[in-house]
Amino acid sequence: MNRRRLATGVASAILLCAALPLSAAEPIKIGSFLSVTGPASFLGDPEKRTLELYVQKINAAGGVLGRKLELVIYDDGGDPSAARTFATRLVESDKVVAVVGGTTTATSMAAIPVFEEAQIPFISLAGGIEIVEPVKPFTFKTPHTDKMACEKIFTDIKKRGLAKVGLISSTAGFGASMRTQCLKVAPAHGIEIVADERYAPGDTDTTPQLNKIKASGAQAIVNADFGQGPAIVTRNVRQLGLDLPLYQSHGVASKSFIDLAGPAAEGVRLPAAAMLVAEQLPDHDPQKKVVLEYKQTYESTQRQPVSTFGGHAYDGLMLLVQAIQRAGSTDGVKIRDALRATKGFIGTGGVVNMSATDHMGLDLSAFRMLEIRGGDWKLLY
Amino acid sequence: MTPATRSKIALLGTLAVLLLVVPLLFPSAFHLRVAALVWINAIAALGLALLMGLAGQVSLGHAGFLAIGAYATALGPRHLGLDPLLSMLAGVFAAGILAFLVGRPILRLKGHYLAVATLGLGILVHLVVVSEVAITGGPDGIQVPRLVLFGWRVVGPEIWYAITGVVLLLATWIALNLEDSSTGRALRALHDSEIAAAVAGIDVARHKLLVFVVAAVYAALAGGLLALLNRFVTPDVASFLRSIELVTMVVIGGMGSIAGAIVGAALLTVLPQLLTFFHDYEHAVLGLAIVLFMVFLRQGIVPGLAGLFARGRRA
Amino acid sequence: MAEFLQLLFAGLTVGAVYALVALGFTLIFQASEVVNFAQGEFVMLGGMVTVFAFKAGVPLPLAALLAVLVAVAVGLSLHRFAIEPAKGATVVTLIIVTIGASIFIRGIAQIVFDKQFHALPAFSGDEPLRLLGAAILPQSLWVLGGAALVVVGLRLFMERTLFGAAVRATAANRLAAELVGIDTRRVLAFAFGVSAAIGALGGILVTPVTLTSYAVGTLLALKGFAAAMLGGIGNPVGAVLGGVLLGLLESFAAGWISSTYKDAVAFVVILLVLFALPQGLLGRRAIERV
Amino acid sequence: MSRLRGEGLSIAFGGVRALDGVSFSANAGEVLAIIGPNGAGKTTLFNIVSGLYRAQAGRVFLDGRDVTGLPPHALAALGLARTFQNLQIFFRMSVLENVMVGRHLKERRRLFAELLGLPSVLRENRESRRRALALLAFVGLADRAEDPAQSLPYGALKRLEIARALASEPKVLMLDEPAAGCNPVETEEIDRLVLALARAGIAVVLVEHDMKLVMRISDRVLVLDRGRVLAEGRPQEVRADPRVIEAYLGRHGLQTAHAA
Repeated sequence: MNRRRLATGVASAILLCAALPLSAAEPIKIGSFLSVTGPASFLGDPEKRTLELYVQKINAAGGVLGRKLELVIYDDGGDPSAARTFATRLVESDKVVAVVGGTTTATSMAAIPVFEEAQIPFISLAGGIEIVEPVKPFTFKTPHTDKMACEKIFTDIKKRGLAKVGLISSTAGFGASMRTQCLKVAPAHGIEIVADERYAPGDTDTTPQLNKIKASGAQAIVNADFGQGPAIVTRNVRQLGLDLPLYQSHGVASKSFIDLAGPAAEGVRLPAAAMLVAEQLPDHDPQKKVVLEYKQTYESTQRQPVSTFGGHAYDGLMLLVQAIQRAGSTDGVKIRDALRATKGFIGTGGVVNMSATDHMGLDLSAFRMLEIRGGDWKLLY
Repeated sequence: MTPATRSKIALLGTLAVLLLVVPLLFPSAFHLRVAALVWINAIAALGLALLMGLAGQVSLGHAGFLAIGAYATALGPRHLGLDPLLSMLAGVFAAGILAFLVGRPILRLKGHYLAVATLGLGILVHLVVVSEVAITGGPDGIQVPRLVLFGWRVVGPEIWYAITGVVLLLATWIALNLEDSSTGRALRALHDSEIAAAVAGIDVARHKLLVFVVAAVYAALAGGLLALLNRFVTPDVASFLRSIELVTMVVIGGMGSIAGAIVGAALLTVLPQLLTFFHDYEHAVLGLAIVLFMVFLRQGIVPGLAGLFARGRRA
Repeated sequence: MAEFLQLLFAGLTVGAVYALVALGFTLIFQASEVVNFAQGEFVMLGGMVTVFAFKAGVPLPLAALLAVLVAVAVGLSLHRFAIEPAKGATVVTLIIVTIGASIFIRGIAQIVFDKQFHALPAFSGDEPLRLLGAAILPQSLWVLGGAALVVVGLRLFMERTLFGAAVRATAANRLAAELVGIDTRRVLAFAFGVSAAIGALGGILVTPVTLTSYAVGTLLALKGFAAAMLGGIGNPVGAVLGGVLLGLLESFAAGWISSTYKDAVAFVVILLVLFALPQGLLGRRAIERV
Repeated sequence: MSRLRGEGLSIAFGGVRALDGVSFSANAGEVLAIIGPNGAGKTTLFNIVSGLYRAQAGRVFLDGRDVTGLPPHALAALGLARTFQNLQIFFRMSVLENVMVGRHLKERRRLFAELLGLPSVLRENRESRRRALALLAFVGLADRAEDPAQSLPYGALKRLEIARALASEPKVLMLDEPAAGCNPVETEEIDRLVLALARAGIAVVLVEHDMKLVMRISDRVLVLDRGRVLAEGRPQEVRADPRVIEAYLGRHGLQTAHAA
């Protein structure tokens, strides 16, 4: 009895996930795989909320090409192998026309071959430069790269007349990848990395590492990480009374960082997308309208502070929708061609100008330099 | 024919039929990929089942060996210009050597102490692949070149389904042979009483080491296949959670049961795909399912169901 | 000197949390031989419930009390609905049960709460105390003091109360305890309840320093388990010693050897200790009788 | 000739001298019984001789060769086999497999052949089965061969251990309380087994509390008391030794023993 119930349960569940035949005049299926749980859930969660929110809004406004959008989201838990399985499932079982997703560089890289082979446009939401360099025919990305963040920070440090930098990064994906990029571009900016300290994700105390940075004669500290790490590093820096300029990365992309770090966050600088300072943008700034709208929509419906991660998903979805409209088709190659022809798209991350050789389309101007003052972001330039 | 031989033929036969039938029932590339992942996980779980189920030695760091196989397959071509297949075999060999070297001191420990020592071993491997970015690519992972055999590009889900299926069949056959041999009996004996086994002339330390090496080799083989299938490796293969997942496969399927390891691997690989239906509740349901399975079939699925079946027949 | 003190305090603070988790492991292990991998989830619940109650306007002490009660309720349910029904299963099976339970608790927590990180205000301000050039957070002292109180209180309870004696008797010999009329089921339920409370308390104390989220439990369970084994499982003093040592090892390894490989240093030391003392630092040496 | 010999064996546990300069020897084809009150050190002596404990002083010789400190499996390879007071059965295995484990040393083990299930391994398995079945028949358990070992009653498990010990074709067999917990019929069965083994040229050393059994089957008796040898000799001599009776039964039992 028990056994039979188990068997029928499993069988029906398998049937559920098996592909159902598609009939004509169906909604346009857009796929996504995100790290909604696991170590990168901090990123994946707002991405998922954003996609669901805006697909709903687009459908309420009549859909795309007169058809509704249907969103299929899978949670890869941050595991690249799972990401690849879900990518296969999106292509083979769900028959999606395009994919917006891939929270981390690792999950994106694992999934890319599947989409390339199936000729399905894929807009990644991860930072790693290797996603679009070298350019792959069907792969795009919306976030700024780590390399850009390093360059922006180093430029600012140089401007202050400093040169010796203590680097402290997480060993997890985001931090490790940014560390590599920073080490690579430092010499070109006349920056000397005098300390290169690391900590593991989940570490709750970084004073030993910061002590070493203190002893190294660094003139500024750069921290590459997202989530809880930057808040802890920021608090520890103040705790140790280290009176050095502290730079965070664009991984610190939400107001919650200021809440977590508390008063210690005063004076911290970071490169970030315009969204964090939506209200402070000058009225003539082309991004102002877009970011304000997104911010208000997100915060009023989700009851949590907006983050640039959700913004990446917004940009990805909008880029795709506009491309489908321009292409007037759901054919993979046509959408790809339309995506590639994107010019002057205004997103939360910046103004996007794609080309056959640039599948990200952002430049350094997309990053703003912010400083935390009085418990809020202050736009420097 | 002895009972052991009979059950050996029954299991291998069932597995062979399954290998042939699955592609007919589920021909999509997605289903074949999931099936290939089941076969790969089953290979790793089989090795662990020999270590845990047969010999009663726990390993909470088995993903470390999985990672050695996977990374060897990626690193050989990248840094040494080796053929991926050759690199994979080298990785399997390296995992065996590592197991041999660290096995002797570690396996002197018993029970939970053995668990924490193997846990440490797994974490060390994970740390190395995460930290040595210049060699391993770090957390963002590393690409694995496509396998080319005699000028034939090994590509496509059907092909990988077949390859992994055949390797699993061989791995199962070997595991069954080991179980029903002098060495296998010695392992089962030391599981129950190390003292009685030693007094019966069994070199306990040597046999533990041997099965540890075999389990490491199985895991590394599975890791290599995973790398070739995904054509991409990240440190997640070495993570603590992956080790726990492997142990759960063995226990949920039924410790000491070769068939159980395969069933457990199938369950834990397919379940997450089925649970996407529950959206946000996926993890809660997965956790609940594990608890319920263990509470109601505490010996594991295969021995548990066999017991229910036998009782039903007697009644 | 300043650097040494800094590393020492960093290690002690982290170590105190490991010690509390290890203590939770030990209590349950003593009563049942179960290694409860859901132990880290109690720490998570302690932090998260306090944060959410506090944000909802509940005063901090009340929020903390609520968190402890929630964790205890979860601990007792874990015993009642997962451990008790699986009674008689092998040790490994029970471990898998607790792992399943921890996935379940985490799965529920991510729905009930959220996936963001959260902080609590420090109990006595954020201004560090200066001691011979080292900067020490007042909250670290709370953590250390709280942990010490828990350890001492537990010890007194075990030695001075009848129920404590019953727990010790069950730990020493379950069968004999049952024969003299001790309800070992209640002892085990009690062990789960107290472990949950200790874990939750740790979570509350440490959240102002380390922040918390629905996912912090896994890593703590892993470190706490390692600490308990380093000290010698089944020995409360060993658990505390193991926890503090692990924290110090990580801190000094990060400060003096390599921050990249600090966890590796910690585990290599644990391996070496176990090779020399296969029962951990203070574990009982078992003589097998035949 | 002496098969097994102990010289001045001593061991202490936490300050308590469990054995203090114990010497003994057992000859081929002979049954040596070791008796003594509880805590006399009988099982400790067994554990030292079979390599489970390491003596702090003294030497053990097997066939004249010094084997002191060798691990149990090495001693087994030299022809030593034993059973246990607290049963050490492989409960996860069948009755037959338990005995097959005893054949371990006699099996040619080549790992690769085993992994590939080569015909030579299958032959080896068949041979082990055949021999194990014969031994089960010898101890009267042939009809339970395929049953799980845990399904056997206590007395049968005792005989199963003997069968397993015999499977290694030992020169010296040490039995730790073979008749404990057995009913009279089972005891008689053990009686028959031990004598048959001694007749086959095996040196049998046994620890036993059942005095009737000891008197019936042993050629010589060694009496231990509080870790020392109290007396040694033929059963009749030892039985008449007042020191033994006193140690064994207390002053009180003196008359009872004489009456018997």
